[in-house]
Order: sequence, then C-alpha cells, then structure tokens
Amino acid sequence: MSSPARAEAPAVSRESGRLLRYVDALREAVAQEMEADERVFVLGLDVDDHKGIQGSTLGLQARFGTERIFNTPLSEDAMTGVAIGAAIAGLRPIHVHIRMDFLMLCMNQLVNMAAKMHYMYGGTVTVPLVVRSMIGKSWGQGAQHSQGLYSMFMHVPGLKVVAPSNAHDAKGCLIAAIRDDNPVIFVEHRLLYGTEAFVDEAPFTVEFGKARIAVPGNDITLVGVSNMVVECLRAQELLSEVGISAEVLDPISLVPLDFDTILASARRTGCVLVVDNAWTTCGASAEIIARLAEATSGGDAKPIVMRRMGFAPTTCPTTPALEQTFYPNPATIASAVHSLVRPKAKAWSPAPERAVLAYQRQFRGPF
Amino acid sequence: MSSPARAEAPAVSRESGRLLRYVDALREAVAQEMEADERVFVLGLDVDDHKGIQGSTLGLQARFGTERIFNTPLSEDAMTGVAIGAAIAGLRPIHVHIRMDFLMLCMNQLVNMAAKMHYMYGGTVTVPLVVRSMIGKSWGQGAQHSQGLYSMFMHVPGLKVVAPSNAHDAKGCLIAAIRDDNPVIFVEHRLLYGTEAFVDEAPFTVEFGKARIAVPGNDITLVGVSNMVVECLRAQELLSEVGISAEVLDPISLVPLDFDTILASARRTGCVLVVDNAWTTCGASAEIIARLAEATSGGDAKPIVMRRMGFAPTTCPTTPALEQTFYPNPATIASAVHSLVRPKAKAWSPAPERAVLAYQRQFRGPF
Amino acid sequence: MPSPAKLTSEDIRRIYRSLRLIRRAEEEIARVYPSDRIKSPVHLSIGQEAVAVGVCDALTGDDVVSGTYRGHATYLAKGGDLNAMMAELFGKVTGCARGKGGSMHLVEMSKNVLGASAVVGTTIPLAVGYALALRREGRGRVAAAFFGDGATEEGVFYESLNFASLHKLPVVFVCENNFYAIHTPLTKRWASEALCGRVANFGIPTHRITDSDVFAIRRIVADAVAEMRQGAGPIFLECHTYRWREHVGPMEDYEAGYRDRNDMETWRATDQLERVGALLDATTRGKINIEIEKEIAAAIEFADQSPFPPPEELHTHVFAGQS
Amino acid sequence: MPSPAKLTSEDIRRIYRSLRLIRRAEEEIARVYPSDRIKSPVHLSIGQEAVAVGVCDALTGDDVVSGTYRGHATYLAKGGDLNAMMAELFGKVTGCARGKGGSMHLVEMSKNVLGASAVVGTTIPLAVGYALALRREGRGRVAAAFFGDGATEEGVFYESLNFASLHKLPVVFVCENNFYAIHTPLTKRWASEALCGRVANFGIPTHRITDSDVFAIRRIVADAVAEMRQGAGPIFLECHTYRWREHVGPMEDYEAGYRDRNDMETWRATDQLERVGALLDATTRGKINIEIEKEIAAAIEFADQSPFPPPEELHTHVFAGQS
Ligand SMILES: Cc1ncc(C[n+]2csc(CCOP(=O)(O)OP(=O)(O)O)c2C)c(N)n1
Ligand SMILES: Cc1ncc(C[n+]2csc(CCOP(=O)(O)OP(=O)(O)O)c2C)c(N)n1
Ligand SMILES: [Mg+2]
Ligand SMILES: [Mg+2]
Repeated sequence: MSSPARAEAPAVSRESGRLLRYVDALREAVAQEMEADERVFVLGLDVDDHKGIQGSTLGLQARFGTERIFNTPLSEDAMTGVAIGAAIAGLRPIHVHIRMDFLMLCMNQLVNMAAKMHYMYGGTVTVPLVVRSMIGKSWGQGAQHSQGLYSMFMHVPGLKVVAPSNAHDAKGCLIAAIRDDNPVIFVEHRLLYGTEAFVDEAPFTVEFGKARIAVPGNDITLVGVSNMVVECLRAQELLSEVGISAEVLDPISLVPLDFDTILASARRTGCVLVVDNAWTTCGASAEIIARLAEATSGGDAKPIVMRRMGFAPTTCPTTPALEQTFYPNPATIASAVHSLVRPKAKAWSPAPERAVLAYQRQFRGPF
Repeated sequence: MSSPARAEAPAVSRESGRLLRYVDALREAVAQEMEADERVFVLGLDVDDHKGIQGSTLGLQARFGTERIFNTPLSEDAMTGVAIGAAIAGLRPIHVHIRMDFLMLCMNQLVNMAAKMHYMYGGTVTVPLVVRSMIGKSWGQGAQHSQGLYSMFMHVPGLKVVAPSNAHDAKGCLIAAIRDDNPVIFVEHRLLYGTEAFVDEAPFTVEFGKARIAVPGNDITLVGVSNMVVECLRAQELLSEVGISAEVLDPISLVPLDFDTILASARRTGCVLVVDNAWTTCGASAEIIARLAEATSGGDAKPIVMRRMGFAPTTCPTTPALEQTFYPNPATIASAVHSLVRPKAKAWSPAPERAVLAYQRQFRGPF
Repeated sequence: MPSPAKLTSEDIRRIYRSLRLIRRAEEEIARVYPSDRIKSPVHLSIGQEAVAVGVCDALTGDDVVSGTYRGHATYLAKGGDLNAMMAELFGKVTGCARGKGGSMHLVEMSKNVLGASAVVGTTIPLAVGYALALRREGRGRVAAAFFGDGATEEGVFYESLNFASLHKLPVVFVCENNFYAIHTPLTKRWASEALCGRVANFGIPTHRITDSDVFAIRRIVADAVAEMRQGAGPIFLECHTYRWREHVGPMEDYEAGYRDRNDMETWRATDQLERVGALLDATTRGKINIEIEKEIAAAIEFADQSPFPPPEELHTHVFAGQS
Repeated sequence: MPSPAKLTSEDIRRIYRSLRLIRRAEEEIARVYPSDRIKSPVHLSIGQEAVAVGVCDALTGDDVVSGTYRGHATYLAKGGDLNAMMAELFGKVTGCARGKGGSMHLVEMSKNVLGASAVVGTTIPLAVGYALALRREGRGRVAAAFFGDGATEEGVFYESLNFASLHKLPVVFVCENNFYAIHTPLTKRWASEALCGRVANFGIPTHRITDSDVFAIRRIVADAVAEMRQGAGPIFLECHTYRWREHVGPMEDYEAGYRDRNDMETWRATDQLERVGALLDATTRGKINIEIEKEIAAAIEFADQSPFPPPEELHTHVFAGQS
C-alpha cells in the first residue's frame, strides 16, 4: 500500500530518513523510548496479542518483557488510575485504547485527576502519562467506534492534546509526549496507519505548539485536524487545477495550539476554513474560529472570512450509504472552498472519483 | 435572603405568579410532574435525606413514596444505565447529581448510549431522561466541585442541554425537560438556588431554543450562560451609570441554541461579549462566537466585534485569594465591555464593592 | 410455556429450530461476508448458540433481553426478525435499525430485544433499569442481560449486581464465558476464577454451567423466572461456552496461536445443536432444516433487494419528535 | 519497627501521640471554623482516628498512603506536617498544596502522602498504580489505600481489587466503614453486608475488625506488610468505625434524625484514644498533651500569619515545567 498512500502524506519539513508507515513510526517511537528510558512502560487492552493494536505494539513484549508491556483487564477506569498512580511514582506509562470512544469510561480519572493533580497539589506532583487512542472510520464502525472526542480534553486545563497527521509527526510527537511531564492525549486516526512519510531513524521530537504549513498558498487557509489534513491536501490539489491556491495548515498539537501561525496565514489569505474530524459544536474547529474572530474583530484590519466543517451534526451511521455524507471529504472541502473564494461564481465540485483517497480505498474492514 | 437576591434575578417576561426561590421552583416542577404523570420518578445520591439536595428534593419522598424517589448506591455509571434502561421501558427518570463534576463517571452511558440510542436504533427507542446536576462555586469547592462541563454534552448530537438562570426558567425548563422525549442535561448553579423570581403556580413549560432578552440595549450584546446572566445583569446596571447600554441575552437552552436571536442582537449592537461559567476553550462561548463569525464574515454586512470570557484557563483553586480572579464577575465584565465599546477611552472599572452580588455575599459554606 | 421439568417433543423441535437457525444464519453470513455486501463488522456466536437459546426458551415473548455486539444469537433466539437482521447487516433501510446500527447494534423492541452496544458492559445496567420498570409495572415480566466474561471486569458489572440485588429486581444475569476477551485468556485478566463467588456475595443465587447443556440452562432459568414473577430477585448464570470463529470476522483463527484448535474440538464433540438434533427423527429434522435454509435464503434475498436509506436519513432520528 | 506482637512503651506513646494529635487538631479546626478563617469544607475524622493510626504505625516512612477528602487523620498519622495542613485549610501559600487544594486535597509527597481527591473512590486505583511502581522498584515498599464504605460501591473499587490481586501488588486496602455515606446508611446502599466475602473472591485475604482496636489493626497490617515486602500480594481490611461529627462541617448532627446519638455513645465508650491513653502514666500523658496543644496553637498561628498566594499563582502549575 506504499505509493498511493505516500502521495497523500503531507510533505514534512525535511525529507530525510526512510519511508515509514504511520503505524510503524508509532511502534518505533515507543521502542526507542523504552530502550532509552526504563521508566517508560505500556499498558492497555490487547497491546500484547498477535494483532498488537493494528501492529503499533507488535513485538514490543518480546523485546521488553511482560513487566514493561502488558495487557490489562477490561477496566478502563481503574487502569487509567493505575497508570496515573504509576506516573506520580515516577514511571512513564503509555496507556493504549483501541478506540477513542472508550475514553468515556475514564473521564473521571482524566478530567478530575490527571488534568488537575499538578495544580491541585500545588506543583508537588507530576503526571507524565500518555494516553494513546485511535479514531475509527468506515466499515461499519458506527456510532460508538468513530468518535473524535478530543475537544472534551481540549476544554480542560492541564491536558495536552496532539493529533499528528503523518508518520513523521506521529513518531516525533509520540516521543515528545512520552518525555513530557504532563498528561498527553495522543489522538491517532485508524485510516492514517497505512500512510507513509519520511521519518528519521534516530529518535527526535516534534515540538508541541508549532503548526506546520503543509502546502503554502494565497487564496484560503485550510486548517486540517488529524486525518483531515490528508483530505485537505487532496482538496488543495483539486483546487489548484481550477486556479485556487489553498494554504494547508496542520496544527499538529491542539493543546498547546500554535494560534499565531494560523492567524498569520489567515491575515494573509483573508479566508479560513477549518476542517475537523469531529463534530463542530464546541469542537476544535469552534475554538480556532472563535480565536480568529476575537483576534481579528474590532481592529482596523480587513475582515476575514471564517468557516468550519466537520462531522454532520448526527450520530455516526453504520451504513455506508449515510456514512459517506457524514464526513467531510476532498470533494466537499474543495467545493466549500470554491464557494468561499469565488462567492459569485457558479458552484463547483470536483468529480467524486477523483476525490477518493487511496488510504480510504485501501482500508478494509472489519476493524 | 429575598430582596437583594430578587433584585438580581433577571426580569422574566411576565411578572405573574409568586416570588419563588430557584430551589423551590425546581422542587415544585418535579412535584407537579410527578403528580401529573406517574411515569416520572427521581433517583440519585442523597435525594431522600434531610438536606434533600439543598432542598430541591425535600419532602418529595414523603409525598410520592420510596418507589418514585429513592437514594442510590455510589455507582454513578450503573445508575445512569439504570435510568436509561427505565427510560426506554417507558418511565421518565430524573437522575440527580449534587455536582456536575461527578458526571465524568457516567460519560460512557451519557455519550455512548443516551445520546445515540434513538439514532443508532433507527428511531425505535426513545430515552426520556433528565440529568440534573449542580455546579459549585466558592467556599473551597475547589478543583473537583466547581466545573461547568456542559460543553462536553453540547458537543455530542442527541443530547439537549439547558442552563436556566432564574427561578421562573428553572421551573419551566425542568417541566419541559421532563416532558421531552430526549435526554436532557439540566445544569443548575448552586449560587442561584437562593435567588427569587416570579413564578406561576400552575405547571408551565419554557420552550427550549428560545433565548430571552433579559434587558434590551444598544451598545453591546452580553450573552450570559447560567449564573453569568446574573453577573451580566449587574454589569449592565453599572455600565448604564457610565452611559453604556448593554443588551443582556439569556440563551436558556444551549442545545438547541436560539442563534437567530443572538445574531439579530449582535447585528444591531455590532459588538458581542459571551460570558460563560466554564472554560472558554471549546466551550459554549467558543461555539457562540464561532457561529457568529461564520454568519457574519464574508458578506457585506458591517463586521461585528466578538469576545468571550469564562473561567481562567487553570484548574479552580480552593483559596479565595486566587478563586476570586478565576471567575468573571460584574466588575471584570463591565470593564471588558467598556474597553470594547469605548476602545479609545481610558480603561474603566466599577468599584469592586459595588460589583459584589448579594447572592454571592449571602452564600455560606461549606457546601 | 410447558413445564420446565419435562420437555415435550414440541419443545425439542423448537429448541432445535432455534439453535439451527442461528448456526446456519451465521454460517451464511460468514459465507457472504467476503462479497462486501455486509457493511458491518460481524462477531459470530457460532458454537455459543446454546446459551442464548437455553435462556430465551425459558422466557415468554413479553420478557426482555439485552445482548452485546456478539448479538445475532440473542436477537434470533428471542424471536427477532431474520430479514430485518440481515438487512441491517447489509446497511439497508429495511434493517431493524434502518441500517444505522449494523451488526453490533441489533434491536427489536417489538420482540423485547433491547438494543445492543459495542462498548463492553454498557448494556448490563440498562437491563437492570428495564427490570426496575417491569417490577413497577407489576405484570411479572423479567429481563435477561447477556454479556461476556470480559464484561465482568468492568466496574459497572458490580455496580449493577449490587443495585439489582438491593432492589430485588427480576433480572437474569447471563455471563457467556468463552474464556477469551478478543485474544486474551482469563488468566491474564481475572485474579481468581471465583466469579460466582463474587456474585453470590451480593446476595444473588448463582449457577455455574460448565458444559453448555441447553436443557440445563433452560431449566435453571425457567425455575428462577417462575420465582421472579412472584417477586424474587435476580439470579446469575455463568455459562461456559466456546467461540469457534475469530473474535470479529467470518474466519477461524486457530493458527494465530493464542488458543488451541483442540479446545474447540472438545467443545464441538458436545455441540448442543447436534445433541438436540439427534433427539429428533430424521424427517422432522430434515423438514426444519429445509425451512431454515429457505428462510435464510429469503433473508439474504430481502437484504440484497432492499434499498439503502436515502441521503436525508442521515439527519433523521438525532432527536425524538424531530422528524 | 518493633515487633508487632509485643508493644514497647515507646510504641504506646507514639500511638497515643498520633491519636491525640489528630483528635485535638480536628477539635481545634472545628472550634476555629465559625471564624471563617478556614476557607475550605472540612470532613472531620473525629472518632475514626484509630484506623489511620493503626495502619500507618505499621508502615515505615518509605511506605505510601492515599486518603480521601476525609483525610486529616491519614495525613497526620503518616507524618504530614501540621503547619502545612493548617495553612492549607486557611488557603495560604505555605499550605501543603500552596492553598490550591484545601482540606479535601491534602498531599505531602515528601512523607509519601499521596494527594487526596474529593471524588469518592478515585484514589483507590492510584494507590494500586503506585504499588505497581513500588513492586518494580524492588525495595519492598508498600502502599495503603484508605477509603470509605461508600467507595466500595463504585465500580472502580472492584476493578482495582482485581488488578491488584492479579499482579500481586503490595497494597493494603483499608475500608473505613463508618456505616454512612453522608446521611445514607448501608442498608440503603449494600445488597449484602458480605463485603469481605466479595473481596476474598478476588483472591485477596481479608480482615474484618469490628471494634476499631488500634493494636489489632496495627498487628494485622504489620504482619501482612512483612509478607508483602517479600512479594506477597494485597490484603483488605474492613474496619468498622464511627464518625462523631456531621459529614462535612464542624458540628454534631444527631438531631437530624438519620442516626442515633446512642450509637455514637457506644463507640465513644471504647474510644481508642482513651484506651491507649489509659495505658500511659499521667505524667507522660500530660506531657504529650501539652506538646500537642503547643503544636496545634503554633500551627494555627502559622496559618494565620502566612500570606495568601499572590494573584499570579492562579496561572502557575497548570502544566508541569511551564513556569
Ligand atoms: C469498554 C470496552 N473496552 C474495550 C473494547 C474492545 N473490545 C471489544 S470486544 C472485547 C472483548 C470482550 O470480551 P467478552 O466480554 O468476553 O465478550 P466476547 O467477545 O468473548 O463475546 C474488547 C476488549 C470495547 N468494545 N469496549
Ligand atoms: C463519585 C462521587 N459521588 C458522590 C459524591 C458526593 N459524596 C461526597 S462524600 C460522599 C459519601 C462517601 O461515603 P464514604 O465513602 O462512606 O466515606 P465517608 O464520608 O463516610 O468517610 C458522597 C456520596 C462524591 N464526592 N463523589
Ligand atoms: Mg469472552
Ligand atoms: Mg462512610
């Protein structure tokens, strides 16, 4: 599945290293940090079986032993508490969840404890915890296996939230998350697992709070979140064919958020569309638009056009007949951009088949 | 505590009925609906003790019996499931939580089940559930007893969210919530419990999705959420003394949100400040500002100034020395409005003692 | 409902029919699966049918069941419509959830099959809450909650047991213990095998059925339900069973190494479908088999022919009373 | 640490001192409370001191405890600094959490007192996780988790027991069963009183101490901890005890009607503070008492004199390594 997937991967700053799949970049990051720091350990449901969280934890137990990577009972709430307890004792746990939806079972520990402990205990406690969780999509994932619930974590001070869109950032962010002394909610999209990018073999970090300009452009700023970066990139290509130059931004981390880069781009292009892999209401897209509105209204600067796209405001249906319109895709993104940039022109939409991404076509169910 | 508290209560549309405290309005609503509809029942921790959730459930068990109002074990997760199960069986449960923070223990049931069941089961199931929860403030409530986490519920399609700011709306909204066939997250602020408003004795509903113009004005639109309506009203009074005319809007329900009324007001005043009783990041204030930005950018209309206020982006500290600057208050609201409406004038702030509200002064700990 | 002690030949026919229908329907689902017409992950119950059938055969149509994402057996054993189930798997608007739920979210309220959840353990308290309403109703109806061994590790399981026992609610808790949660054996998840002991200490009578005996399960449930209809509280069944196929998907997976094909063979040797079938004369059995094949073929045909939901359906059913 | 079987007079002095310090500190907190200088709700342990003292006296300074919002006793019994605690209640920057936590969130990592939580049950798995780290560390340290009877109704309690037992972690689970969660008695919350039975079925040795005997608690914990230091797994103690004051706040509340003053009187008749005090000669006892009064007075003075945190502190400690 290499070349088409690669073609879609966002160009990262430097093209050194090897082509690596997202899933392998995750595994490499963990392996290297476990090698370098014996405090790092991995726990979670099914991290040690033959599927190894779609491959992202495969082989780690053989290498590091059952003390440093182990399966847990189906007890998300307590296991999150266990991870936090180990973290305040000085270890550096990585707690893995095969679906982000399951984090709803550990909200108490994440929101009421992990996020607050450093503050509530006057700085005497730190919680170096990484919570990896995957967002599902298509093949009947349905209502409870498809949610991108990260805005709930963005809402609560004390949690960092990152959502890398490519293999390079996946590795760099995961290493940074492991080394961070704060709880980090690490958001992975299932469909990105097979995408490839150039990734250095040596350990490196991708700094939180620094957005990347994936493709520069002049007519509009497209801010993509997680896999929506990939969808925006395809939209950008299609738009370029009709003469619209879109700048594609990847915030990479949502907390901290590199708002300056977004604002600077927005001021330059005069038009912003935030495309999220989540519901828009009180979502990451609401936050970005709200900050832009606050930063750009009331002064003398020229006003900026602001819009957002995300999940339809519905529960995610199972049937593909409905699911296909639940998500933004390159065609709907491109078409929305067209109407923003050329408000007076006739509506335009790229041919649907040209907008289907290889990483979607290749993905096969059931899970 | 009647008159000063009353003075602060938002004027509701009609001044019929008796002066009633918020807490008594809640109790009256439940009692009347239990009387009228035997499917209605109440469950929750401590609903039947001699404190009766600060009085809001007092006497109900004596009247309706232990089958229709009962205490539960400390098992928020299962009890939410139990309430949902009873709801799909045709009963109409009201599940009471003395703190909103505890809802983090039942997120799985609320987000993954209650919100989704009607949709996920193709319309064959309805979940007429009311979840009452209280937000705490001051007197050392601290990190885990003070959160206004409703934006998490706003984010998820399928849940209604209401946050009445006065006794009249508390009664009308609670009756509407009980009669609603959908799960409703009913948000109460502890400090509002003692405030009074005119409330009809006969049962009535306050329709969701209809904002109220609490005070009309011309220079700025102040959108308050929950108790922040009260704080905005005081700010409005202080501002009027310096010749600034603020319109105060109370959305009452956050999902559905009466965006049209907010937009119309914003277009008229040209300036909006949303004041929330929650963090701003991905909060209700982000959503309102984002919608305004989307609705007003890109056309020919004159641009609108947009800002928001809410909790400081920190965990809530216990000590009053820090807590007092954690929350917006009439002084900080008024001062922010002044700088928005008169950007070139010298900064102004009302005398702090004039900005302290009776309902805050009267509130005495510990809980 | 016939006396639980003595089974009539009609009982045996009915039980065989139910076992056979589930087995064959799932085998056909597995066969069709690679064609991509099924738009949903499938968690098959092949090998585990006896638990659902034994329990549901002891219930009446008015009683209620709640199942899991591995729910085809529960749905069919309780009388759920095969056409509606197949169409649901195919993502069609004629499905029991209009295509919006898929295999993991089967539902049929008209048969008192509560909707299933893909989040482990989540439906256990729902069945308890439903039972609370049934107790209030006072007509003697009961609810049965099905769940896997993995679900007993979730805290909500214990919370639900405590509440159901405290309020003496008419709930049959049924743990389908197939020894694995996905690929992880009990030994990596349970500190002790004393599941029934833990449950009993909530004041709940427990039964441990280690051989999947469909008649034994049926009798235990029938006896307990008779008492519940008079006001008795919950019971708990730990039913050992075995999943013959992979956790999710249509295939076997013995080559994966996490379990041994011999274990399955041991279970297959006492396959309840064969056991019950052997109690029927060949003609009766053959007739039932033929009927079932027709039903399944018709269901697949129905699913194939049914339309997908129209695009507008995306926006319906977000809120009740909305449209 | 002295042999658990025979107590030296030094042991008795130390235990008395600890009991007395907690009792008197809380009585003074109650006395000061109406002055509004304490900026925090207070959940007093008066009457319950023996559990914290019995357990903590069997631990070393290197061992770890986690408590609850009713945590003054745990904090002090484990050697937490009284000045820092009092200042914390007063909301001062010299408090153990710089005034940011208050009474419900006491912490003192230098004494291995983990931070307390106001959400019931929440710290139980944290202690288990800490114990996981201690087991890895291999120095034989143990963790004790304190929680109330109400906490045993939260699912996370069972999840934590299972994991701790599965991994044989060095955890002393201590349930302070005072028969009430706020004003609600056990009968309205527990389906059965067989708490130890439920726990035992996770493969965890249990002990039920119904008289709050501080020496018995100490001995049981000391014996178990000695084995844990060699690799044994968790134990569980159900310690009956009684809260003499209201759930939260400084007063008594027997007039509220949810419980009977006579019950308290029964417990007071066997008050461990008096019992242990009676084992000391009057001079020794008097000397300790005087020292304690001085300490408490000094702590209140310290708290009174300490400054509130400066306004900038609102924004510090949101993230570690931030400022
Ligand atoms: C709360 C939750 N955690 C994890 C998962 C992922 N998951 C799906 S099925 C499963 C195993 C469940 O095992 P069991 O309850 O024994 O049921 P079985 O599949 O064996 O029938 C897991 C862990 C989930 N769906 N929900
Ligand atoms: C999860 C949760 N639910 C409810 C509450 C409200 N609450 C505070 S203390 C308490 C009672 C706890 O009882 P128990 O565990 O027996 O401890 P005790 O107060 O008796 O020491 C309750 C219900 C809470 N703090 N957390
Ligand atoms: Mg299983
Ligand atoms: Mg108690």
